[in-house]
Amino acid sequence: MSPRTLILKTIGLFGLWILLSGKLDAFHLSIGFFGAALIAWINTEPQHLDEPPLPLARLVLYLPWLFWEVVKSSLNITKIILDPKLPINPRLVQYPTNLGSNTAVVLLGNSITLTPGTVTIEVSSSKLVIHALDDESSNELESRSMEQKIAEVFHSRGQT
Amino acid sequence: MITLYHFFFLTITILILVYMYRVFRGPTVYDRILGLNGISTKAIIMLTILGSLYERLEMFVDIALGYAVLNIIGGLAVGKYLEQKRTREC
Amino acid sequence: MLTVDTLLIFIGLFFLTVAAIGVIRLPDVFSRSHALGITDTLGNFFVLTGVAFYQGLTLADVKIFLILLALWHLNPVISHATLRAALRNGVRPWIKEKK
Amino acid sequence: MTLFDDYLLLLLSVVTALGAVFVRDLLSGVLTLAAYSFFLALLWAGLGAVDVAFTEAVVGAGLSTLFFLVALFLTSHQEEVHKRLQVRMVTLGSLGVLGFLLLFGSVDLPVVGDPESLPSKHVSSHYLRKSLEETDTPNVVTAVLADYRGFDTLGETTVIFTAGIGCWMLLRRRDDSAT
Repeated sequence: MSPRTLILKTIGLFGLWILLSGKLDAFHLSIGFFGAALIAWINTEPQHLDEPPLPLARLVLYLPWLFWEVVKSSLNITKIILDPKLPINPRLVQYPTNLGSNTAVVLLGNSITLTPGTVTIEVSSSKLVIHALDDESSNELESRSMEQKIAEVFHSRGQT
Repeated sequence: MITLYHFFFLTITILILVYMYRVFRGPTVYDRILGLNGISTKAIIMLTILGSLYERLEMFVDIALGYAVLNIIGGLAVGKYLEQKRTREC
Repeated sequence: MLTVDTLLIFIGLFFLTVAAIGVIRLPDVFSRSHALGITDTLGNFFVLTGVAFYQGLTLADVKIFLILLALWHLNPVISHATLRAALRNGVRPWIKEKK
Repeated sequence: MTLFDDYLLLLLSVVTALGAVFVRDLLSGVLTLAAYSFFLALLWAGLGAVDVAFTEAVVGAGLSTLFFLVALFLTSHQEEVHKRLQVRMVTLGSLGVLGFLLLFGSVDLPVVGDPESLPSKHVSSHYLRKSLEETDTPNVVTAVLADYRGFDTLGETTVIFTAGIGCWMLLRRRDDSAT
């Protein structure tokens, strides 16, 4: 591991320590610093060099959109559950994707699961198997708006 | 004095009992695990509400954070376990 | 006295209750996990932000935010792991009978 | 009104404990046990013992579940039902006697927080008054567990020392060529 990542990791962990302990005297700060340095030094996992770095700025823009989607589909599922007739129509959907990078596919799968009404069951780099609860959420899935958003975030070749 | 927070606490207790029903009834192992996952999420919420009730939120939040992190590790371990071991339905 | 925090917690508790009803009513593991999804996302969000508003802005709020982040990030992973194990071990999803 | 929460928590822990016993599937039993020890942790937290609660939540509910799971990897997770009536009656009888004895013993316990009870008159008042200036620990329970009892029972420090060595052995950096 290069010294730069070591230092960055240490600073990140030290920041987390300060947030969690909330004490700013020399004793706690020094313990936190040594702990952070030790953990950063122990964790010498090789970085996944083939993955592009996360585009953090555009990811921050993506999150409010995701939150709005979650709210919408939650209200939909709430209606279904409270309906005395229970109008569900569960099915498994095969969902081929060509987002390219693994990080993007993981983000897509996680977003789909986070949205109530759809759950990712199987993931590979080119295909997802998704369980959809009712017609509306599977239609939402077919429209592929989420994949387009993620493709925009990653600027990859997400042809839809 | 009974405040609204006592009412919240009572509601979450009832919800946990509802999930316990799912855990007892099954019918598959996965239903039970799902129910327990729900219970642990409720338990984290319960901790924060209990913290507000006792006016010692900062202490309870620490416990909740530790529990959340380890709960996640436990959930993943259960998933891995079930995948490696073919299970009979019960 | 209905303040911001109690209002938010009431909304959250509503979603939590709906999720519990769903876990009882829905027919199989896969659809029950959808009901649990409501809890994991919206219910947690509303209750925890409500509790965070309770004492004003303190360090505890940062930790509540971290808990929320952890739950939002990793609950999908857990439910995905459970359901994948269920599917691979031969649990078939419940399908509506054709009339 | 703390009794209200205590009763609810006790109800939950009894329900989860019964669940852990009666669920036929070992895996679900382990998970219910985790929920049980979590509610126990909530009770500790309610009594003001932060780090006992923290340990219970992290170790009891988190880590020991993992260990049980690892043990389950090696066995079948279906419980074999013993149908012999005689054995069950003996178990039931001895558990009944044990439960009665425990309940009988709990009658004489002092009320929590009673200033006139015997435990409150001994060293506890010293701990309550002096623990902050003597140990610099804001929580009294932590001070008693880690500072006062840390050295008068040798076990406490030995356990922590051994745990530290264990962590070091597990976490130390190995040479890249070795693995």
